[in-house]
Amino acid sequence: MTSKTELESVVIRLAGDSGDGMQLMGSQFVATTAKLGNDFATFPDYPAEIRAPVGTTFGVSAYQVNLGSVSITTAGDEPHVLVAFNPAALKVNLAIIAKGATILLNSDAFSSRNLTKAGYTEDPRTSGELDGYNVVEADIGRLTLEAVKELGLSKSDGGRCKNLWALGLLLWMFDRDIKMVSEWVSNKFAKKEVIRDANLAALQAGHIYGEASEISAYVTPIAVKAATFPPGEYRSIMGAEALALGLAAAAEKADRKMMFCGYPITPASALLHRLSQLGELGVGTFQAEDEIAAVCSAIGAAFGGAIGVTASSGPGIALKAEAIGLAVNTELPLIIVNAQRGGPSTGLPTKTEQSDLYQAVYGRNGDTPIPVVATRSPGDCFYVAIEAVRIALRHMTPVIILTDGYLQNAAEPWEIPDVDAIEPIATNDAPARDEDVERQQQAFTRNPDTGGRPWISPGTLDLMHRVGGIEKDIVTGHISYDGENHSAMSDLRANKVKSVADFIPLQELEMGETKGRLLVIGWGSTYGPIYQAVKAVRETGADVSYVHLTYIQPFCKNLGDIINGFDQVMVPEMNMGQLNTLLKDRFSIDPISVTQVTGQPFRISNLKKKITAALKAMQPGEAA
Amino acid sequence: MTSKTELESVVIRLAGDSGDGMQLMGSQFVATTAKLGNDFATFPDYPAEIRAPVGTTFGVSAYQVNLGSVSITTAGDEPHVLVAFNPAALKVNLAIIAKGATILLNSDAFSSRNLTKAGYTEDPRTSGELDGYNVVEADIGRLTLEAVKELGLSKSDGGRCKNLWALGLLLWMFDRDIKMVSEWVSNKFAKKEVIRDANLAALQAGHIYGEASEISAYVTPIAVKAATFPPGEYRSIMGAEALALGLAAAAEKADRKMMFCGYPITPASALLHRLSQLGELGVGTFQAEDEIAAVCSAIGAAFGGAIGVTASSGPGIALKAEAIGLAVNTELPLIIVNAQRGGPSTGLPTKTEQSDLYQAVYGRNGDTPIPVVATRSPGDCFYVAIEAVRIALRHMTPVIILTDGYLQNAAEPWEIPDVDAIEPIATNDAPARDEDVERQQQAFTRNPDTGGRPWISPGTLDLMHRVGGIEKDIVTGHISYDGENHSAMSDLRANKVKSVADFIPLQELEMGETKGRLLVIGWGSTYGPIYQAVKAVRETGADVSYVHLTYIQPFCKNLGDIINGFDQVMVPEMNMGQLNTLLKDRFSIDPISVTQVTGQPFRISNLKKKITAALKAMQPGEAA
Amino acid sequence: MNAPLTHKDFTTSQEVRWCPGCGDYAILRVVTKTLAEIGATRENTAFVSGIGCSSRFPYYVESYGFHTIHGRAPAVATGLKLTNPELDVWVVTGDGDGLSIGGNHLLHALRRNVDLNILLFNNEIYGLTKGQYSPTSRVGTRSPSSPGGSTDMPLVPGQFAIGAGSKFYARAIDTDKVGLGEVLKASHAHKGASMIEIYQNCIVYNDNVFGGFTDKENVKDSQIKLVHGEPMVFGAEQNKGLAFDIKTMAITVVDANKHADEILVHDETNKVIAQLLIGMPRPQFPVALGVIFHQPADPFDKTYYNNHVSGMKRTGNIKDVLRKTTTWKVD
Amino acid sequence: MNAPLTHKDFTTSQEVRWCPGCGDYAILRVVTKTLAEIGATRENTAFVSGIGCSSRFPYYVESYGFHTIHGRAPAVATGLKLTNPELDVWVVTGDGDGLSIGGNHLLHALRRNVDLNILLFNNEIYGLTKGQYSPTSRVGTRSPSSPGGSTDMPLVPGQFAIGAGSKFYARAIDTDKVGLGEVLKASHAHKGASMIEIYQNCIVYNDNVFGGFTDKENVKDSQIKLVHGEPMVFGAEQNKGLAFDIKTMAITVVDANKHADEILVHDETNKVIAQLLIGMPRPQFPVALGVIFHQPADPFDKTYYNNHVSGMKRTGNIKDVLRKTTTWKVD
Ligand SMILES: Cc1ncc(C[n+]2csc(CCOP(=O)(O)OP(=O)(O)O)c2C)c(N)n1
Ligand SMILES: Cc1ncc(C[n+]2csc(CCOP(=O)(O)OP(=O)(O)O)c2C)c(N)n1
Ligand code: SF4
Ligand code: SF4
Ligand SMILES: [Mg+2]
Ligand SMILES: [Mg+2]
Repeated sequence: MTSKTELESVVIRLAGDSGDGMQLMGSQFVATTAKLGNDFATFPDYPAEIRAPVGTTFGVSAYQVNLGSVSITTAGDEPHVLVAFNPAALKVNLAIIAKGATILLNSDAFSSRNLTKAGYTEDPRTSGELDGYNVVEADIGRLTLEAVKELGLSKSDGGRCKNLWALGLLLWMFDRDIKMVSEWVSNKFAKKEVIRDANLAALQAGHIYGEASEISAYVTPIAVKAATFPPGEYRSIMGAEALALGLAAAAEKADRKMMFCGYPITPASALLHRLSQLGELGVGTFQAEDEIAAVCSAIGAAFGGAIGVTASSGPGIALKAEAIGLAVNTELPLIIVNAQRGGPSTGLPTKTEQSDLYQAVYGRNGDTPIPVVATRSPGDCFYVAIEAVRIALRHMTPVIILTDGYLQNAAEPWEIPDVDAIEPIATNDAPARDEDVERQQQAFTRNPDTGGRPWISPGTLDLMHRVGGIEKDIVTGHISYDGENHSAMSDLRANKVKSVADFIPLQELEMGETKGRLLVIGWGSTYGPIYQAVKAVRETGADVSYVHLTYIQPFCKNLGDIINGFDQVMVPEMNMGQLNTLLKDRFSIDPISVTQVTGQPFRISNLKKKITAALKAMQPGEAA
Repeated sequence: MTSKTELESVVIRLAGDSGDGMQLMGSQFVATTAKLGNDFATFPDYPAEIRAPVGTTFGVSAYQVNLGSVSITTAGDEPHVLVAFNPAALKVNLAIIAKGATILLNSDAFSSRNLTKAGYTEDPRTSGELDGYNVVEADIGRLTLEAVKELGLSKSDGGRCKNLWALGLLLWMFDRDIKMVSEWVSNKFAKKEVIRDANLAALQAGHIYGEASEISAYVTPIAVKAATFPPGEYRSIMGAEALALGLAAAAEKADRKMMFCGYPITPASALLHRLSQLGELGVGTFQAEDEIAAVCSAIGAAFGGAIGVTASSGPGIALKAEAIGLAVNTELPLIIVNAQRGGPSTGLPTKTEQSDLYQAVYGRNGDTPIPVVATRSPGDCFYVAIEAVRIALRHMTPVIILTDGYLQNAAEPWEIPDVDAIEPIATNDAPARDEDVERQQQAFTRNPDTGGRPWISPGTLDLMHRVGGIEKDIVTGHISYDGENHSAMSDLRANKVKSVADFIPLQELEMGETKGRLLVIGWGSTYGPIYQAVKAVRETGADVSYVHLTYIQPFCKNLGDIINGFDQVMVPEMNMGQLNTLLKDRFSIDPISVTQVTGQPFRISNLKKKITAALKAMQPGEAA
Repeated sequence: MNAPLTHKDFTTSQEVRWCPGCGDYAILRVVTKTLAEIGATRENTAFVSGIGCSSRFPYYVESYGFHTIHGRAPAVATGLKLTNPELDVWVVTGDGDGLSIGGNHLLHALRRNVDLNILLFNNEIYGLTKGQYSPTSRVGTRSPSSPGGSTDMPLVPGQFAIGAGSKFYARAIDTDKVGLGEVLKASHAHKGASMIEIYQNCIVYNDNVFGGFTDKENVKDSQIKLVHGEPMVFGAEQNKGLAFDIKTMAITVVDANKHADEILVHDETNKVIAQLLIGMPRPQFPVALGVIFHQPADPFDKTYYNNHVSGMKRTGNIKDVLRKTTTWKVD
Repeated sequence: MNAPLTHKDFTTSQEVRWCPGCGDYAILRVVTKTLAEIGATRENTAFVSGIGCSSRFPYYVESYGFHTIHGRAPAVATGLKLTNPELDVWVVTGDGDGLSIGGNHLLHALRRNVDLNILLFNNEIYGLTKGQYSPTSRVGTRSPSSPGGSTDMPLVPGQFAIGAGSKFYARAIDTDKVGLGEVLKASHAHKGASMIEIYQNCIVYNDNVFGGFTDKENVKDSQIKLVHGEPMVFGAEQNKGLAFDIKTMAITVVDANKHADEILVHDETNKVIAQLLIGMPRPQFPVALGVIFHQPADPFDKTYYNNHVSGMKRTGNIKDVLRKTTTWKVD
């Protein structure tokens, strides 16, 4: 055994062509990591849309993982280890890795043709631009072919095992054995023996290479100890999967069928894919002809007594806006998931952003308020999904869940919840027929606390009624064009959404005191970097607290009180300042808006700077 | 000649079945009124959607006009004269007319069947509920048939002349002759002689009836003198027509074709109808298969070098949201007209509301800012249309025009503008080919002051390029997935909209001083009632000023300064407080939000109360 | 409540709000009557409509009803039917609602063969928005949006339906109680998407546009009522028949007495003839009424359930599913 | 610049971003070549597309181009063509883009007969979003959104087009340069909406789905290339032919030598046969390629201009129009 360096946390980035299998390599590395008890967070960074020609910079696919023996909440600012499968991968990633990082290069891909394709006029390995990095080269392609040559594969099939070879080496570098991955390979290719054996051979060869070759002269294996997790049963989870499972759990807790109606779009499709595997949980999925049909069929399903769910990203959500208004007017429960991506228009479909908050809160005709909740981490998606269904069923209203491209694909270790401990979801069941009241009116006799009306579905004996998008009489539920009634119904709709605040928990502080100088307010997937940044600044003794919002419309009842306890509020978000607008409106405050729209998560270091600067700029006399 | 009462202004309301021709009767009355030099404002109040069965309350159609020798800006709070063609019309309108008003009843419609249909259990003429009103009855139906009997019409054809008979009487009541209406009838039915003669006979009979019958014992003709208008050439104009003409004028001023692509929807359809009669002005109209196709074909037209225009109401605008984002990203000029109506969803399609402001400003995915302008009065629509086109062409951006159901149909006297005095609209014409720059880049080389790019259309030699909804490189105009570039482009889009403020006029005060206690800020069709209310309160010596916004995004540069000069701001609007949100966001203020969502315009008296109460509630010590 | 229901049981308390004389009234009467006749129950019947005069329909039928938004009824109905496959779901739509803004949803409901009974009220005009021309309006239609006459080629609903893959297409006239009742029953019996085009007179904005074959004096010579297995004869004296001319591959009108052997026998499963019947130009040919095309096939809701792992039942539980992956314990 | 343009002149500087081996490359090559051959100019040519792999197309053609949003290309193209009727407007769309989300716009562009050349890249899958099944995917297609196999009946693009009233429908295969080139030219020559369905292989998500008739060994027996006025024969030895069986009203395969007189001669104006050719089931029948249906008719853009009071020219002025009503003077 060679000597080891022990680190608290380390950020690794794998980069190569879309066809090089980076995502698979990354996720398998993480599976081992998880099992060993590290905390981690991942960030798959796909190329834009189409599989690009081999070797081009725009075709580079990357997978970043941050693993640690300490608590990890982001995929890390600056990778300490970069694996670059070709010159393009090096070119694209060099700017973002840490100075002094270890770079593992697949040297046989550094042909002059590939260098040109990547836009290099000189070979970076000799041009001096890698000075200061710990560069390690290996002929991964050739070595892989050698490892599998006895199995009689074609050159191209053999070449496809490159990522397993590299994974073997990576596992060695991090002082892990290849057992888990071997098992996975054996399972996955159980029916394709040659492929299985080739992958196993490559994996082993890569691992052995670390031990045997002179590489150990340059690289010392890095050990990252297990993190301390609270006791429990754990698994790794991605955001999209957690959302799917959370929705299915909610259906179980409400004892209703769930009907998911969607239309594929990046990065929301993952939800459709995952839910279409959950049939045994009474979940149906329907791929509609477009987003409008998707939301409308989900509304039809809700009318039919199932929890209707639809999902899309910004452009698709835009198409659903009219129908969402219909769900509001008909007072039907509907979950709308928005997996946000870079806008406007088609924008940056594979990049992450939080720029659909305005759309969620305000993006409809008329005064059409809807509860909006947001997810902060992969595992959190599970709980937010349940909460959204709970709200929808309690108040009989559509609910929007905001998540984003980053969360959809990111993974983290996650304690499997005790499902029995989750409170059942109450539904506004059909009442008994009351002969003194018109049937139509029975369907619109609302719970005064929640505004929720009974959920009466076709098939229910003797409670037939009609719903629609035209304004209804507040008492009878029949069409009404009366002005005062419309006014009363507008209030009812507003109050229904406001009443959500009576049922959700109070806003908690993530960190810090309830009064002080600076309060940072975040929402959504920026949780990880903001958490780390605030923590770091607090460790310098600074007076900064942190609140992260799950409930965006309505806000938790005490949010205003919390805000009032601080001299200044800072709102970091991956858009041009949308939550900021909301806070100004609701609380008449003037926060510092910190925005970033680069399609990438915040860097902890940048946020730290912003917070520190804000604290500095505040007049000392201004203390609370 | 009988004796006359002279009044400064009077509000008349005509009400009957949808089939009774109230709108025609009203508009012809107004035509005469206009010609005589009265100022006026009208408010057609259609029944909801479908022609309802005769005699029902929900089938009542009304037309209200306020005419005066003084300046008129609203259709009036409480009618002084009501013409009720049947019991339902009486029933629906009694609550809103002034105490002591004159009510002209078509008595032969007061059959017990019709009374029942209207929901009367007792005849209101005898039940006492009309006590205190000046009730005048006439057997309009029978008298009309008598007047036309020599012409040999069928009973039903003859009966259709009822409205002309009543119009004759009304003209007598207001001391007007029947000349103008006679001419109009003669023209309109030039080819249908019998119909023409019958209508003329009815008109005359009604007029003579006033003079001859004992009616003059109860009613004294009312004279309303001509108002003092600035010298000029005048016509009567409705909002929809003014908008259509303004758009056509803008096309002429820009020397471009205009292509209007729409899909029918109440109350936006009027624009499609009017524009489809303006072919001689180089205006094309295209009725698309839906709103999405409408906006997309307008975008296609804009790409083709015509001014692309589309229009709808809230639900249809919702459907256009995705494509509007495309117009933003491709930087094409596009005008989107929203004739707002009561929401949410199908809501109250024939009632007016201002509740699509959020949608206009925020209703898209991504950070997708767009200039938004609003119209305040029928005639103002003409100028706002020109201004919107000017902005769209200068900055190469879509522009949203907010108007509403009330304005679409309301009419007022209007000075015909001196078209020559309107500044030509500059376009960003195609540049000459520069061989040193890529063609694509030439198409995206923007004017640094306006952000506008050249408007190069297919057919232009040697400047071929590609546009699309994916993010573009800020310099070359080619697709770019680069994060920093996206950030720069996001700024560019935001700055483009901000830069509009550099070119529009400064915000003017409608009334009052630039500093003081209370500033009322209005927008859109509430201009009339707010104006009158502020005026009335000011006449009591109160310190209140008034600003009415045409430019909503961006606001005029000096609006913040104006606001800062006041202790308090009040924002009356026909929604749940949408402009209020915007003002809070942009100026960190906390205005008094005055909202009304009854589908009806504000009443001057209500606003007066609100303003007075606000002034009272303000601490005296708070003076500026 | 055990007495058989009558059409009155299917009538709501709501005042009907169509123009006096509108064809919609007649259709409403036949529909409620048919519901009673086929033994439908009110709780297991749902009417879903879009927006338009015709789409007001659900308010007047005492069953479950959903007046959705413009053009989207087939999508809402699909979601409802998938959730609740035992329901009888009727879709009511207009030529604007179903073929203009809603064309895509109608297309896909027909293609997928969702078991919906789709009633297309074709009045060749936008009634509710006051008379603009629609996708079925004939070339030259003058309307507020086409003051000089429309130039768009109209869509032929039957051709559209068959192009979409519909397995059932029938035609009827608003005021023809018997004919309409029959196709309603046939549509109800058909499992899968059935499309019924109803010629409906809009007395206000497009009065008498179907007069060529609905005016009393024309009826016999200008209508042909198709009955599966019966020869295609028509005319006041039943003296005309339809035949197929192989040379021109077209349908011709022949003398029913002289050429009785050439006369086509209606086979509702024959798509070729169905398409020709649909396309017959007027006034040279009579308008074909009744069930024009009908080919049984498994409906989508059935194949969907067959293919669903558990037939939409909850057979597993979330606890287990959460653990269907690598898990580890921390103590 | 007077030398005739070559396909290179129609090629942009942009790196082509499709998967290696994608059928889109072959189509791109034939299109740019055809543009040169038909003497198109770059400034008067516009490519309009939606979203999908195929919809990247405009970036690679040196002409005016518009990569719009998902499904909306026909609508954008209609606005462009109406504004600028002298342009050659090409629409590029996929089976998802054109037939799923964009079905309504395609329907109405075809119905109206707007003079657009519409290229439908049918790979029976959603390529760009990573392989979900599409409206043309066959029943049983396993995909990320249909792990148990899809159950939706597929749409037949040709049937859809003719149901929409299309006057031109042709078919080609991505890699068949000659066949594709010919239908592109015919489509360009046709004034009105022409729909070309191109079988395009998605090597990543639906590889070889058309192998039944594109694999070299199958070509002769599984494809029939239609030529107007020529008999419909095919097979390795040209020994098979298509005939029409009046009894079943269906197309049959006959021995071309024995039954030469029965063999159909392709008449592209015959809609009945066109529909039968489109619907021929595989593998019992060959796939029909070439111009299957073509009936000249006035395009929408033409009738629109003819019907426009001034042919979209400004002949009046706003000053006068403002006064076309009662006016009065105040002094
Ligand atoms: C999104 C949207 N667009 C437009 C409208 C306006 N609109 C309501 S009904 C209708 C067309 C009605 O025509 P049709 O479907 O033929 O029904 P009919 O009234 O003739 O029965 C239109 C355009 C609307 N309500 N919603
Ligand atoms: C409004 C909207 N919905 C969904 C998407 C996602 N999307 C992009 S392309 C596509 C389908 C592509 O399939 P197809 O048209 O067949 O093209 P291909 O990639 O197969 O060439 C989808 C669903 C989108 N971009 N916009
Ligand atoms: S407008 Fe036409 S379709 Fe609508 S209710 Fe009246 S008559 Fe019937
Ligand atoms: S995913 Fe398929 S269609 Fe798309 S570029 Fe790749 S091979 Fe072509
Ligand atoms: Mg209609
Ligand atoms: Mg495809």
